[in-house]
Order: sequence, then C-alpha cells, then structure tokens
Amino acid sequence: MQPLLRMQGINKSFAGVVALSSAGLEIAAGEVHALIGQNGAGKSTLIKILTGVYRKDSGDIEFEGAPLNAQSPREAQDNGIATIYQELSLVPLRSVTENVIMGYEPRTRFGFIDWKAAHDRTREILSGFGIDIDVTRPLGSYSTAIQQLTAIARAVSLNARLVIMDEPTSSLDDREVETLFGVVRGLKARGVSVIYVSHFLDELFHICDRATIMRDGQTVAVREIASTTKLGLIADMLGRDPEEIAAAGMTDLGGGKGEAGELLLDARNLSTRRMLRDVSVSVHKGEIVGLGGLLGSGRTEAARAIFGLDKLSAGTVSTHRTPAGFSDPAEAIRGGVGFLTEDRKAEGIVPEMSVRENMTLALLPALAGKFSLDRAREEEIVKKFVDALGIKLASIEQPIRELSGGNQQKVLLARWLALEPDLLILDEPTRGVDVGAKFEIQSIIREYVEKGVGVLLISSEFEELVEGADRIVVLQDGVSVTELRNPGITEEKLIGAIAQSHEGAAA
Amino acid sequence: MNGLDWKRLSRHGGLIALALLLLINILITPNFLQLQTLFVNISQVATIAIVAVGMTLVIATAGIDLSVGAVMAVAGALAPLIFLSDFAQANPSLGLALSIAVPILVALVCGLFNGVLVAYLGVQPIIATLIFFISGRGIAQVLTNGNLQTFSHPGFSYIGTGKILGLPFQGWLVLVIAVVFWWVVNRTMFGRRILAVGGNEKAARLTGTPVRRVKIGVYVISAGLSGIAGLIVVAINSASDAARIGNLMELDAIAAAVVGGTLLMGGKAPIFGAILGAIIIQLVKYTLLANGVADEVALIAKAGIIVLAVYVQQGRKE
Amino acid sequence: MLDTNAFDLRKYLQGNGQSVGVWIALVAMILFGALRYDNFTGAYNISSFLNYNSMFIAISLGMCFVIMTGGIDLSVGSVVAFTSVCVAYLSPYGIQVALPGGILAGMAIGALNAFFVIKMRIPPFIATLATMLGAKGGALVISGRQTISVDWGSNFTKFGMGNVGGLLPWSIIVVMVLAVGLWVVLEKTSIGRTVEAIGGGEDATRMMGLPVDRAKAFVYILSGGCAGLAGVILASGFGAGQPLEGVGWELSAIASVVVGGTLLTGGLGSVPATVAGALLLGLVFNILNFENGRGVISFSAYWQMVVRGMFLFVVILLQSRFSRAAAKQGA
Amino acid sequence: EPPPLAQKDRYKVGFSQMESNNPWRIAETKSFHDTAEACNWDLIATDAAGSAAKQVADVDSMIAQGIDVLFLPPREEKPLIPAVMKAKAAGIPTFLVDRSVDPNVAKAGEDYVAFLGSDFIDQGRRVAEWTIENFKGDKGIIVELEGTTGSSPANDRKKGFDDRILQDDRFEIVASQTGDFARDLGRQVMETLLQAHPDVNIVYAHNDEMAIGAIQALELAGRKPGEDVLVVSIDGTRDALQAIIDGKMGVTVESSPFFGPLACEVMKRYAAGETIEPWVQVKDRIFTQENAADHIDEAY
Ligand SMILES: Nc1ncnc2c1ncn2[C@@H]1O[C@H](COP(=O)(O)OP(=O)(O)OP(=O)(O)O)[C@@H](O)[C@H]1O
Ligand SMILES: Nc1ncnc2c1ncn2[C@@H]1O[C@H](COP(=O)(O)OP(=O)(O)OP(=O)(O)O)[C@@H](O)[C@H]1O
Ligand SMILES: [Mg+2]
Ligand SMILES: [Mg+2]
Repeated sequence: MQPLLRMQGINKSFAGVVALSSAGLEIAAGEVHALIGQNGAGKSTLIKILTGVYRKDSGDIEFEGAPLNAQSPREAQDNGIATIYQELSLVPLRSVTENVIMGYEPRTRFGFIDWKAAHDRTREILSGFGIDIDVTRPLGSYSTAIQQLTAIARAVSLNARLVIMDEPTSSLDDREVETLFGVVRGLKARGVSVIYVSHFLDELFHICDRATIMRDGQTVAVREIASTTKLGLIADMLGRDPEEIAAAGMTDLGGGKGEAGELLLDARNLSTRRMLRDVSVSVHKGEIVGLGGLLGSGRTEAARAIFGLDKLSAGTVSTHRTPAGFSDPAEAIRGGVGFLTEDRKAEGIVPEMSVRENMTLALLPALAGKFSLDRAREEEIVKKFVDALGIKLASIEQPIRELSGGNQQKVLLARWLALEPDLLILDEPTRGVDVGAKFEIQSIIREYVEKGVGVLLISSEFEELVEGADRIVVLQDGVSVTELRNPGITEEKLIGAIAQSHEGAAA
Repeated sequence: MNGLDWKRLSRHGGLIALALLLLINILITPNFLQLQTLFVNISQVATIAIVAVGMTLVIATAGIDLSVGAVMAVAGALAPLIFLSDFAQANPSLGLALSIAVPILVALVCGLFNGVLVAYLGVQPIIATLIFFISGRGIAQVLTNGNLQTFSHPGFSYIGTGKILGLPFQGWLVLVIAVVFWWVVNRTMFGRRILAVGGNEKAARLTGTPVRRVKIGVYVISAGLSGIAGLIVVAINSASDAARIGNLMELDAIAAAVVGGTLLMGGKAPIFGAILGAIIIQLVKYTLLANGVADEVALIAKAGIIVLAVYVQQGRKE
Repeated sequence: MLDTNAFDLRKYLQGNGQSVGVWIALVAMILFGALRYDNFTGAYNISSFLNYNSMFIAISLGMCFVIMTGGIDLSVGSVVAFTSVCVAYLSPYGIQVALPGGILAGMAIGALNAFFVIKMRIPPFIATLATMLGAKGGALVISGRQTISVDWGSNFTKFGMGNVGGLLPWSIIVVMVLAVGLWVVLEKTSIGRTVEAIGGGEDATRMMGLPVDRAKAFVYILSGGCAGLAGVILASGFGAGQPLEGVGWELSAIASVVVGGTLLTGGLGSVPATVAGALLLGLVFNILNFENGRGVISFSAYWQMVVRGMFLFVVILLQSRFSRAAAKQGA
Repeated sequence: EPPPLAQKDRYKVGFSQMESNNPWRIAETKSFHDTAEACNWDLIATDAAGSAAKQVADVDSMIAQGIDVLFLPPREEKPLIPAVMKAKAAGIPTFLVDRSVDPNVAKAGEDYVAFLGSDFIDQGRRVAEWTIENFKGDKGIIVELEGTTGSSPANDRKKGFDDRILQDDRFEIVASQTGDFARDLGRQVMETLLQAHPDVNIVYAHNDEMAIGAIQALELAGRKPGEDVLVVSIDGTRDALQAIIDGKMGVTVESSPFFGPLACEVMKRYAAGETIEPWVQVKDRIFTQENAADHIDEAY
C-alpha cells in the first residue's frame, strides 16, 4: 500500500550546525506513528520542515503520492496537515475562540465573521476535550494545560488527513492525557494519520502503531510497537545495549531515604489574589517535598508566592535564613532559594544570550568584582556544569536558543545549582526532556539533595512525584488538603488523595 | 556554503560599508584625503556618536529614547545661563565647573523621569519619552525666554573646539565614552543585566535582576550622554539656541544604533557598532554635501542607504 | 459613538478598560471648553476643528492598524506631504480623480514600506524612517521645492472646504465612513483578526497558518492610503500641495493611538478609541488658542509645548491607572 | 473690497505666528505683544509651530472667537489663502505681515487689506549688488548657504541673489546647500563645503545665523573671514552687526522683525477710512562697516 507521507533524505543545517542528515519518515494512512529520540535528535526540525516553517537544504517529501513542498504552515494546512508545535503557537492576548477558529471562521451572509457561531463552534470543539470555559476570555488567562488542549483542539478541528502532535502531553495531567488518547483513537478510526512525538514512552504503547526512532539528526530505526519493548526503544534512542540500561532503573530521584534535617522553608496559609486560598508547606534539609494536584490547582502559584514573585494577600513564608519571607526574587536568591520555572521559553532562557551568560545570570552578584565580572571564574563554573550535567553544545558561547529543549533545561538547572542554594523549587524540571536526560537531571537533583539541599518539586508526572518525593502535599483549588508520606506512597494512593479531596471539595 | 559567506559578509557589513564609502570619497570627493577632512568629520560625528551610545543601551533593554534631542536642548540652554550669571562671572572657575555639572545633572533628572515612567508606571518607552520630546524643548525655551544666547567663553568653548594631540577634544571624548560603555556592557554585572532585561524580561526578573533599576539606569545614562552632547553643540557654536539644539537627533542616533547592529527588540548592545553606524551616517552626509547633491535628492539617497545597510545587517537571521 | 443602537457601553468598557481614560478626558475637555469659552461650541469652531483634525484622525487610523501588528509607521507625515503635491497636480481633473489618485499614491508608498518590512525584513521603525526621508525628498523633487497651486476652478476644493449644514465638513464625513469601515474590518473580518493576532505573537500566528505577510502588507498599505486621504484633505482644504507639511505628524498619530489605549507592543487595539485619542489631542490646541483669547494668561509658543507634553503625561497616567484597574477586575 | 474696520477704543486683534524656532520670529511676536498695550489691543497670539495647515486652523479658531482684525504672516504663499478667504468671509479685515500670499488667487485691496513687509527677492538682489560693487578680487568663488529647503524666503533670497550675481562673469556659485536657517547647520555645511571647495572666497548666507555659523567654520579651518573670505547675508541681527564691526562680515541687508508699530499705524489709518496702499513697503536698511556701530543697539 502506498504510504500517506514519505520523507526521504532530508538534510538541514542551521548556520553550519547539522540538525538533520539524510533523515526520513514514512507514515501509513490511518496509523498513529510515534516519532521519538533524545533531545536534539531532530524531531521538531523534521516536523517543521514538513510543515513549511523551515526550508530543507535537500531531500524529497511526498504526501498522498504527490510531491509536497510547503512554504508555510498555511500551505501545509491547506494540503491536509495540521500541526501542534512543541512551543505553544497560540496568541495569548486573543480570545479562546479566536485561537481555535482563526483562519476558518464561520461567516455571515455578508462575509463577516459570525461571532455567535464561532463561539458556539469553539465550545463544541472544546467540550469534546471535556473543557467548559468562557471562550470569549483571552486564552492567556487560562493555564498552560488549557492552552495546550486548545492548541490540540484547533489542530484536530481542521479536518486534516495528517495530524502532527509534538509533545502534546508535556503539560497535561493523566485525566487530560486520557481525553487526548480518546481523541487520537477517534482520529485513527476516521482514517486520519497521527504523528505523535513524546518522551513519555509508556504513552506510545497505549496508542501508537509504529515508531520511528531518531538519533543525531538521522532516522535509525522503525519499529512495530506491538513487537518491541520500552527498553528496546530506549536502547535504539541512546544507541546502546538494552541490558546496560536495564541495570540502571527508570527514576533516579529515589525519595523516602533521606533523613529530614533542619527546617528550611515554612510556608503557612498562603493566599494570593489570583489563585491561592490556603496553602501550607514546609521543606527540611535534604528532603524532597512534592506538590501534587491537578492542573490549575495552584502549584505553580504557590511556588511563585514563596519565591517572592507574587504578592501574598495573607499567610507567611519563612526560611531558616530569612524569617520574613521575600518581597522579590532577588531577595529569595540572596536567601539561598532557586526557582526553576515550568515555562522554559517565556520565563527561562534569554534566547540571544550565550549558554555562559544564561547560566550565570542568577550568579552575577557573586561574580561581580569591583569594576568587572570575574570572567575566569565564570568560565570555570560554566565549564564545570557543562561537564557535570553532560550538556551538549558546540561551545559555551553558543546562543542558548540553538540548543535543543532538553539541553536548554539542563543549562537552566545549572543556573540554580551554581548558586549552591539551600532550597530549590523545581517546577516541572523534566518537562519535555528525553528519557536519557530526564534520568540525568533526576540523578543530579538526587545528588544535591544528598548534600543537604531541600527541594520543592512540582511535577505532573505522578511517577516522578511518587518515587521521588519524601512527602507530597496535595493541592486542590488553591488549598493544601492532604499530605502523603514516603515510603508507602503509590500512584494509586496519590490519585486517590487527589480524587478524594476533589469529592470533599465538591461536597 | 552560501549561507556561511553571507553570514561572514553581514557580520562585517558595517565595516564593508565604511570601506566602500571611503573608497567612493577618495575617488570622487575633492580634497578628501586631508587631515582637515578627518577633523571636520570627527567634530560633526561626535554628538551623534555620543548620543547613539546611550541610545544603544536603551534599545538593548527593548526601549527607545525619543527625548535625546530635547534633553540636549535643556542642557544646552542651561549652560550659558549659568556661566553668564553674575555669580559665575565673579567666580570664573567654579562657574565653569557648575555650568558643566549642573546641565548634566539636570539631564540625568530628565532621564530619571523617563525611566520612572517606563519602569514603574509601565508606560511604553516611545510614549514615555515622547512626553519630553514634546515638552523638553519648550522647557528649554522657557528657561531662555526663547532667546538665542551668544557668548564668548574660551574655557567653555574648549569642549567644542579644543584639541589634544592634534585631534579634536570631542573625538577623544567619544573614544573614552565608547570604551567605558563597552566595558560596562561586556564586563560588568550592570551590562549583563541590561542585555538580560532586553532579551527576556521575565527570565531576568526570575533570576533576581532588578529590572526596574536597570531600566531607569539606561534612560538616565542616555539622558546624561545627551546632556554632554548638548554642551558640545553649544560650545562649538558659542551660542545656544534652545529651539535648534539637537533637532532630529533622535532619528540620527537611532539610525546609527541600528546600522551598527543593535536589535530593536533588545538584547544586543554593540557599542562600537553604534559608533561605526554614526560614522557611516556622517560620511554619507558628508559625501552628499561635498559633492553638491541637492538636499531633497540627498534625503532620498540617505533613505536608500539606511535601508541597504540594515538589510545587510539583518541578513544574518534564518 | 458609532453605530449607537448596537453599542452596549458597559460591555465595551469592560472589554476596553485601557481606553476608558480617553473617553473621560474627551468629555471633560469638551465640557471645560464649552463652559469656559464663548463660541467654543459654535458651528464655526466645530466645523473648522473637525476639518483640520480629520487629517489626524485619518493617519491615526492607519497607524492604529500598523501598531496592532507590533509595527510602526513613521512615514505618514511625509506621505501626507507627498500625496498633497501629487493631488495638487491632479486637481484640474476634479475630486473624482484626485481623491482616488491621492489615496493610490499613498498606498504605493505604503506598499514600499510593506516590501521593506516583509520581504527585506527591515525593522518597521527603520524601514518607515527611511521612507519618511525618501517621501519628503520625493515631495520636494516633484514639486520643484515649491508649494503647488490647486485648481480653484474645478470641484476639487469643494471637498476640503465644503460642509454639510455648516457643521460637518465633507472631510470628516469621509474619514468617519473610513473609521466605521475599519472598525468593521477589525472586528468582523478575518484579516482584522489576523492583524490583532500578529501583534500578540507573530511566529505563533504564522504557525497557526494565518496569512501573516498578507495582513502586514494590508496594514502598511492601509496606513499609506490613510495618509494619502489626509494628503487629499490637506491639498483641497488648504489650497495647495505642500511638500514641507506633515513634519512630526507621525508622532501625533502615534500619540493618538496610544492615548486611545492601543498597546504599542501590538495585539490590542480599538478603532473608536483611536478616533477619540486624535480628537483629544486636537482639542488641546483648540483650547490653548481659546485660552490665549481670554487674555488672562497668554501661552507663548514654548509654553504651549510644555502644556501639551504635560497633558500627554496626565492622559497617560490616567490611562495606566484605568488599564491596571481593568486588569485587576478581569483577573 | 476687504471688510471695513469700525473705529473703536479697543480692538480684539489676532496675530497668527507661523513658528517660533528662530530669534527673528520670536522678536516679531514680541514686537506685537509690546505694541498691544500702546495701541489698545486685546491681542490673541497663536503659534502654528511651522505647519501651514495648523496656521489655517489657528486663524479659524481666532475667527470663532470674534476678532476684529487679523495680522497674518503666512507660512506659505498658497496654503494660507483659505485663511485669508475665511477671514474675509467672516468680515474681518486682514493684514499680511512679512510674507505674502499668491497674488494670482488673493489680492490686496480685495481679499485682504494690504501686505506689510519687504521683498525677499529684493533682499537677495541687494546683497548681490553690494557684493558686485565691493568684491575686490578677480574671480568670486561663491558658496551659498540656503534657508530651509522649499521655504519661500529661501527660494526668493536665492533667486534674487543668483539672478543678479550671475549677470557678472566674475562670479561663480560653486556650491549651494541648505543650512536650514540655523547656526549649527550653517557651520557644519560650511565646514564640509570648505573642504570640497578650498578656493571659496565669498559666502552668501540666507540669514545671519548661518552666516555666523559659516564664520565659525572658517575660523576653525584657519581662514580669515573678512580678509580672505567675504561673508554676506540678510537680517541685521546684533551678532551680525558685531561681526561687521569686527571686520569678519561684509554686509547684511536688514529684514526687520519689528512689525508691531507699523501694524498699529496702518490699522489706525484703515479704521479711519483711508485707502491703504496694497504693499506697505518696509524700508530695509543695509548695514555695512560704515553704519553698523550706529545701529547695533537697536538690533535684536
Ligand atoms: N532555529 C534553530 N537554530 C539553530 N539550531 C537549531 C534550531 N532549531 C533546532 N536547532 C538544532 O537542531 C537540532 C535538532 O533540534 P530539534 O529541536 O529538532 O530536536 P528535538 O528532537 O525536537 O528535541 P527535543 O526533544 O528537545 O524537542 C538541535 O541540535 C538544535 O540545537
Ligand atoms: N506566571 C504566571 N503569570 C500569571 N498567571 C499565572 C502564571 N503561572 C500560572 N498562572 C495562572 O495561575 C493559575 C493556576 O495555575 P498554576 O500554574 O498555579 O497551576 P499548576 O497546578 O501549577 O498547573 P500547571 O501545571 O498548569 O502550571 C492558572 O490560571 C495559571 O494561568
Ligand atoms: Mg522538539
Ligand atoms: Mg505549574
């Protein structure tokens, strides 16, 4: 049978750096096809070439039997390819409706946009995802998860023959992931093909038929999902032996072992104007405390409030060094606290700056001499962390935007580690990071915890929380409702706690 | 391959443009290869270059400063008021010092005003500085009652006409300012923070950067440098005309900064690029003038050259 | 203020917190003028005020669209001058030729801006700065450095000098029709939505598959066309093609747009509030002239500049207060 | 027929200044303010900041306020015609001051009462004549510093001078560039032109401010203005007279800004029913080494 899509011998380099070399991809009609590989393997680049965001240097693309050379995402869409890009490509200032139907607005007889029909249609599309929100409000006023689902809803509603999802679940919780799977299965049933990029390998076994594995810009293997294992996929991605990997284990946070030491953070009854109503959490030396909860339950808000980013309307934060809490991030940093944001692109990297400059941004006061920064020490520190964290780059002077997502994340983690903090707040530290790097990041965190650093960990991956945290504080609608303690937490128990508190709130 | 060459070419776009301009001038402009030509150009480019350095810092934070010309006028109007006052006549050297220090101080205050509007009230830079752009010159004229102030004060005029080692004093001043601010941008914490604020303000804030103070800082610097430029103009002319000092300077300074490789989105502060940009703009002016090109045609030529120069600079991006 | 029966003020205010300030200031200024000065609300003052300010409303409308895409158009003042000269040459053929001719001339320069910005990827600030210089040079070249007489015999000057019922000049009527049209375009058509989306995130908009380049071309050509219309009004209402006119008009237009609450970073804008912004800034001049006539204080030229700057300052303070209040309420 | 003016004790007088960005204009406005008291005027003075369109709007707002008489220095010849016509239609007699409007469209004695002022072309011509008489060398190499490109004084002062001076073969204009009527630009342009044309020995500037700038440029370049380079210009400012006294400048043709007293006198004559001559000529003096010292105290 003729495949729906065939990409062959695709080459692409950015300013001399090779991103793809002779990469290929074949998608059959009506299949769900996984595209996997480590950070920087070239998955997103391949997709962007297919959909006309980037121009390929060479190679052939055939779609439905005819050559396709899309010059813009619009052209790809018109040819029946809808895409959810890895970086959310939405317009937060505009309403939800506009973000969903823009470009395909229902018209009145006079050719004007029929707003009533547009809102109705948007509500209808979103309700397919179990979302019921005011669609006239700006999209930016909703959580990342809602935004992610909106992007998916938009792509799915385009009636494409191929839907591409580049890490669609990176900020979704289990329930929403299930909804998404339902949608993917629905697409498949309609004969629509799906390219599915994800670092959550478990997901692939639920919905994918085949997988193409990429490494270093090349396509290295194509596997039938049914006849392979997670370990096998990982081995392909890393280009290593399955046994070797099996020996190492999957999550390396390994909570519940540490003896909790001195109290580092004590946050009580936090509320803010936006979201928090009553959150209390404490962290001790050498302890990982997880914040659990559904999306939008206020985990990020709690972290922001502790870090002095958002004003408290009630409650107190005290740390062992600063009993009065922080009024801005600078104070928090001076007080030995680091905060890794969940939104790498918007709040993390300074794209035009080099890796070196990005990494030492929070460290500047420590590097500042009388007249100038201590460049020698700066480079020494940066090199140390590049080695220690295994950050892949051409040079530390490379602009950080040129790094793949996972490597950017490691640079940002290093930004905080370099401060030698007492307390680290990590909001989704492994989001969008491949298994190899995820493992590495987790073991780095572990290493620092063992040295006595306290960690407040926010993660939408229950596995990471359950296995990693010593304690989990469960949040719900801006209130901390329960606390679970390791050893003894299982995913079921966590889900149970969240569900229960939900019922409690509902009652 | 092709891309690489282009990249290399565009990185040195400014220098290539400069070389081309020099070559053209050597070929067609009478008496171009003379020391006096150099002096004339240095003295004419100095004010643009100084203001362009400040502008570069402001633009690096993703801002813009339209008030530079007006601030020049305020500083330029103040200086003669001070050294022509009875007090200064009685204490000449103190008067001279004050007539330099006070206008610069006032300029800094203007910058503080801009900075506070931008940083604390969240007013968009173009509008915040538009306020001074409109009213600053008026204030300068109110100070002088609209009168042209003329004077003859060799001490003060040294700023505009003095020479050190045969080169105009202003030239040295530009060099010192450029080196100092190159150092600030590339070697100090403040400089790094300027770039961070322009590159990603949220990230800057999260890493403990005092975003507001950094923003205020660049507007204050820009205004201070404008103040110095205002004094230079007054000193060369031995006259202060509040209605004219620094007229249209904001456009020249912005053009110089951008031709020099500053990104209007912020995050880049090539100080020597801005100086190079100022020199290119000055040379273009000189070339057209010296070759008798009519004013209106010169305007069109200038437009074309700005577009071309920036086009070459922008060629870098994918 | 437009299309009143379909206009729900409360809803508008909720959605447009940032432009509440301008409406309040506008009403306050009109009341102030009406109560303090004789003849301020007389037909003569109203009609001449509207006639003169119709030009500023026109360029502010174009500027509003450009700014919504996150761009800027510094060339409008020069384009007004340039087209006024072109139109002066066309005036013997009557307004029916000159009006479309002037608008087309303006659109042609707008198209040049669009080419620089979209194809050559030159930042709008620089691209339009260059056309500002170029158009001024062009105006001086084609006019031979002279103001160009219009033909007083044809119907050309009737457009700029005539009015309906002694109160509403033709110019303001045309500009208001344009404003309503643009309002509809912005709120009800897909190109309008794309314009606002671009300002909210150009890359994202492109990746959503929206015609970004087309929308950007549209706004620059529109802005050129609006400036062309202003050029026609200038030539026909003020009797000459004027190559030196329009200096600094771009800044007035930007100020009107911003005073109207449009974000300079793009993405949010309002057509009616832009009109209000332009009227408000025009009123400042008008009131200053009347104040001079009272003979209590005479504002010299430079005091006028100071007063205008301070006024802008106050409006912006007001606006930032209201937009904050609106942000709080929305949260 | 222009509208008549009734005899009154006090008049509401409109003066629509075009701009205030140079000393000359400021002196002119001041002269009107100074005259107001003596002449029993309630003066409304507006400022159009260099925009002809705004000047028309300013006149409009003064008409709305019911002025009795209008004094108007029109920014441009043609664009201000609507202002003249509107004033006429509103029954307000208009006097043009220092610049005129296009005589093909609006006429003195019909649309406005009279034009008070001098003749820019004539000013340029008189500078040329003085230069022809007083230039001692064999070959006059001239650099001309023009006013604001496209403005009527710049156009006229250029025409008057060029036409006359080129009738004499001794003279050649090697460069003519704008210095925008400003001292600083005049200096910069002169510096540049001096490099390109080192043999220049005459500088003609369209106003004194640029002439002073040119003198500074010459001195900075080590030339001796007044000895090896003859500087001539128009206006008669204090600085120019001083330069003449110091021997750095040859001549300046007066272009007086003090129109207030003349305006008062002409208006009174008109109110008394006299017919006013269409062009009330201002007698522009000519200042040279002989008389500069006598007049420097009245200069502005
Ligand atoms: N715009 C760009 N400029 C320069 N280099 C780039 C650009 N985009 C991608 N690259 C480089 O191309 C390579 C492939 O990146 P790509 O984003 O396709 O990886 P990926 O497989 O999607 O990784 P991740 O799982 O982290 O998203 C990386 O080395 C990256 O640094
Ligand atoms: N940086 C921010 N600025 C403004 N609002 C924010 C920010 N971060 C989160 N919010 C808002 O706060 C609300 C609560 O979401 P929050 O991010 O705290 O929940 P969460 O449980 O961490 O979920 P998520 O995983 O989506 O971050 C959401 O409406 C979100 O849009
Ligand atoms: Mg990717
Ligand atoms: Mg979160």
